[in-house]
Amino acid sequence: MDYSSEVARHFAAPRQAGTLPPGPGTLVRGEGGSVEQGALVVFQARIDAGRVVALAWQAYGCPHVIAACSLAAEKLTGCTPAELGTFEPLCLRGPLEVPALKSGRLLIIQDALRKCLAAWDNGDQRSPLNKRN
Amino acid sequence: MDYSSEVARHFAAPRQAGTLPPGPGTLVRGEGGSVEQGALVVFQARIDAGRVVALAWQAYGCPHVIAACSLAAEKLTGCTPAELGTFEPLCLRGPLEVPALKSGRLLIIQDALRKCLAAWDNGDQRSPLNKRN
Amino acid sequence: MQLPVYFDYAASTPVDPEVVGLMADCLRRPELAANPAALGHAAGRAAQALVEAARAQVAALINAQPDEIIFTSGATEADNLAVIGTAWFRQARGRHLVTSLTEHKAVIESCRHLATQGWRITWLRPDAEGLIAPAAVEAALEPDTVLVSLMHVNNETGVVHDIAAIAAICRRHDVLLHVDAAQSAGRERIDVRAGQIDLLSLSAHKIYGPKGVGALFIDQERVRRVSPLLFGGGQERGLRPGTVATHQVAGMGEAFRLAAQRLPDEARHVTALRDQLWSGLRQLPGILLNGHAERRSGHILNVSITGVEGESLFYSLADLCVASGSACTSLSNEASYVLRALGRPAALAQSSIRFSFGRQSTAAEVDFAVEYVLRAVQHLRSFSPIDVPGA
Amino acid sequence: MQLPVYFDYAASTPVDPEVVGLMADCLRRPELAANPAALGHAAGRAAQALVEAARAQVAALINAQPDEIIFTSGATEADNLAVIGTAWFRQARGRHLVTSLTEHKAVIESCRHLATQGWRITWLRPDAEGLIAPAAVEAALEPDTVLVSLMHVNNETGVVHDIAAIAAICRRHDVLLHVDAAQSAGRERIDVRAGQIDLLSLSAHKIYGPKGVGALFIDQERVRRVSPLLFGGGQERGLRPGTVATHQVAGMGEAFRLAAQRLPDEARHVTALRDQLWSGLRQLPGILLNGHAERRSGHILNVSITGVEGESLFYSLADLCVASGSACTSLSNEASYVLRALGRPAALAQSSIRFSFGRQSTAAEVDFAVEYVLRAVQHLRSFSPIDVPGA
Ligand SMILES: Cc1ncc(COP(=O)(O)O)c(C=O)c1O
Ligand SMILES: Cc1ncc(COP(=O)(O)O)c(C=O)c1O
Repeated sequence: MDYSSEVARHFAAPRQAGTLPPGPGTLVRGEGGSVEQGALVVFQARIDAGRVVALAWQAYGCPHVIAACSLAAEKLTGCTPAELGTFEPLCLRGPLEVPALKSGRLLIIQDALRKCLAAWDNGDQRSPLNKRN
Repeated sequence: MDYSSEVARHFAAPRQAGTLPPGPGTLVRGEGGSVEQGALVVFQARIDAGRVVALAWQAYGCPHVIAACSLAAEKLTGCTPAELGTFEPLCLRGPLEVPALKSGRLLIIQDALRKCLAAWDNGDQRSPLNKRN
Repeated sequence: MQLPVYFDYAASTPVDPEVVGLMADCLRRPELAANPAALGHAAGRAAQALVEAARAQVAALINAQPDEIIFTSGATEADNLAVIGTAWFRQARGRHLVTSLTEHKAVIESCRHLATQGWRITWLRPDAEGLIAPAAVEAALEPDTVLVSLMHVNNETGVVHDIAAIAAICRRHDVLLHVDAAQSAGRERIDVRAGQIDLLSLSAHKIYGPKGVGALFIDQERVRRVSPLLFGGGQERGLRPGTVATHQVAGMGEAFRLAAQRLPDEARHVTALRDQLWSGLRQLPGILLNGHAERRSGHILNVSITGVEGESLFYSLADLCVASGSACTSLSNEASYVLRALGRPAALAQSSIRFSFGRQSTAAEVDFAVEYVLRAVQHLRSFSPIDVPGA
Repeated sequence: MQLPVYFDYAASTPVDPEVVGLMADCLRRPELAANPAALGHAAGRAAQALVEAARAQVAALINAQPDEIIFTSGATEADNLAVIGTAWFRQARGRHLVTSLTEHKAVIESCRHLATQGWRITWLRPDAEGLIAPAAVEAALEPDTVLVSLMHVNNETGVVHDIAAIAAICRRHDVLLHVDAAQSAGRERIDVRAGQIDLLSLSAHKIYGPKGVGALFIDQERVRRVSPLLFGGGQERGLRPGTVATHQVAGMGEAFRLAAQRLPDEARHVTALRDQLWSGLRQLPGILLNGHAERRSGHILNVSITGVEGESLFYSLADLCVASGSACTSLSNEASYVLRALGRPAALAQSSIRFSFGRQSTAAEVDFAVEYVLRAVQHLRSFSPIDVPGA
């Protein structure tokens, strides 16, 4: 498997990885995929004054998935909550040079982001920060 | 195929090979085998005063056959005509180190010698010296 | 230390310098260039003599007779010839074979091919530590079983099967036993006579010989013949046609000669390195040893690491030449079927690393590997959503 | 002059020094020691890159695409894969094959094996000069013919078959054509595209490469797949499992690269020597040329000598490494079946000598051979009972 230098960069120093500390605004959470499927991603978003003021992610997955989380988090910070739902992760294929065979994996990022939006829409403010087993 | 040094010696310098010139006594001839069988030998014997005074042979055959003709001719020169018929060519196996698989070929020498004796017994004195096609 | 560090001796070994020297000599000398089947002339016989000397060397390592050794293009072909060749030759006696789920693909795919041709295959499943119980072999035998094919040392986990006990059962039931010894020859002692083995596959490149040459031992008394899979000029007693590659078999012979000499030292060397590696890596929370803890050959250590994904794990280990259970790094597209057969879930099978050691491996390399793996796993876990107790 | 003189280049050639250099380098460099299927690490990828470069070089010699080349253990295996693999893969389409009585044993025995499995084989007989008429191929085609397998240059007589005409017929009838080019690759120009060849067998050791490696060209459009004969780890697109021997295929690639460069000069060189030999030998009464006088490749001269027995003839030629039609000098136990198929009686087939020439052959060697053969025949005829007109 070959990885682009952009993937390599994100993998070595992922941006906004981890969890968000407690703070002002609303913290929502969404996940996509599963260990059994080979990739599991969790996004957290802090929404304040109609903006996603902070975004963090955790991922179990291949380098493409990890780089995609890193790049998506970077791109989406500052967006509106609605944009979490309309974000098209396939747009990351180009910058990251994700091979066609793997592009399906990016869709789990969409799932996680949409679940963040749904949580926001539901007024769900309990953010389960604890990791899963 | 390995050949003993005795075979090599006879092959390089066969003894009594060729045909006998006209001369005193009775000239008889006998052949054994055929080209199709892979070996053809012709023996000529000059018999004078109850003795084989000269013996010559020609052979188309493998080195073992050629060496066996050479050795048989040498051994039998001076024998009685009857001994041409009783000669046991398998006795050449030892001195020439003929492998078991090939020992059957020596029997065509017996055939040729017995035909010489038969020709003598028949009083056949025409010796067809000309080669075959 | 040269990077990347080579820890993939179970996949292939560098050719021993003495073997290279002999092979280069053999390739260079025009008087050895002839076809070893050209017995009619001196040059052919000189090549043939080299081939026969090599056959004796290969036979010696396993206590066989030289004429029981058939040279092949590798252990894959030897496995095929043993399994398919025996099945065809003995089909009148029966069409049932016993093998295991953790054999090399060469045996597994040969059996699967036979299954498409009407043979019945019993696939034994190892226990969680990778071992096949001899009693399970006995239970699998049927009246029309013609062959049991089980490997000596597993190429992924390094576990050593109890071939002696299995062989005794096969003899008792008059069933032939084929053993794939590609990983064990030259590393574990093998005696086909004492061990009652009927067919045994060998590879040169696993033990510092050249790639592309192997051999099948065929017990002359018990087996005598198998059906050839390839047809041609009658070489190798009609069982394996094609011009015998003089330099290749000569290289294999020399490698096997050296292996016989060096076996005890080498086994000690790799076992020490493996133990050093394991005692370093086992500090890592959530690391699991794959395969039995004691019944294992010294040159392989296989671990799974929980909570990190296989492909990323493997990608993080770019400075190590190791084998992984991760699908995308091998020709096949599945997670290690061997670890799956041991009951590991797909994710753990994928997050496995096989380290394998050899003559050139050093303690410094192992120290480096320990630190390097710990660091990589720490990085991956730093953004993993999966909680590993103790991490 | 070094005795014995080597005139057996059609059986095997010495490995070119440049090829030996490359192979030795490949064997010696630890960073190329990895298994080329270990794509997960840098060492494996380095080995793989060598393999792919070699694949491109082999493809280039015959104007194929690299991915149409499957590496095998030699032309014998390539022939088996082409004939048996095609037959099995296309058995639903039909179970009839066309081949000739003068093919290499690898094709003949593959067809005989298929015959035992229910296939029908049409065995074309060549004319007295060893040629198969394209019209005879056409006449042999049946509605269920799936493959025609005919060689390019015959290994015993050197005659060159009219593959272009035969290929045109096969295309017209939509039947696949396999060509055994073991003797012609690197000696005659081959273009599988222009020549409309569907499968083509190659061997390295016939053209200054190593023994034990060959290749099968499989046209991607027309053939796509054949059934594999060996089963295992999925190497070579699943058609030929087993660890690819990096040094061997690299050696083959280099040998083919050199062959492409040197072909015209080399053809001139061997043709001149062959003509020199024949003009010297034809003085001998009762000598017969085997095979067509013009449609022949430059590197082989095959003659029969009447009135002398084959084994003794051959024994007299101990200072020449030549091939003979005599049974006892080869692995098979029959007089040359190729010459028999041309209508030569057994005795003449046995009293045949095949001289074959190569890069290192010289005019002085040929002069020596002429005198040496004349002397040997004279000696044998001095005590032969068979009259040869003129002798
Ligand atoms: C256990 C086992 N059997 C068979 C093989 C196949 O060996 P080869 O590469 O010589 O075909 C291997 C290695 O790939 C192996 O580890
Ligand atoms: C025409 C022909 N086909 C096939 C072969 C077999 O080649 P290999 O020795 O590579 O198996 C040979 C040589 O023996 C040959 O001359």
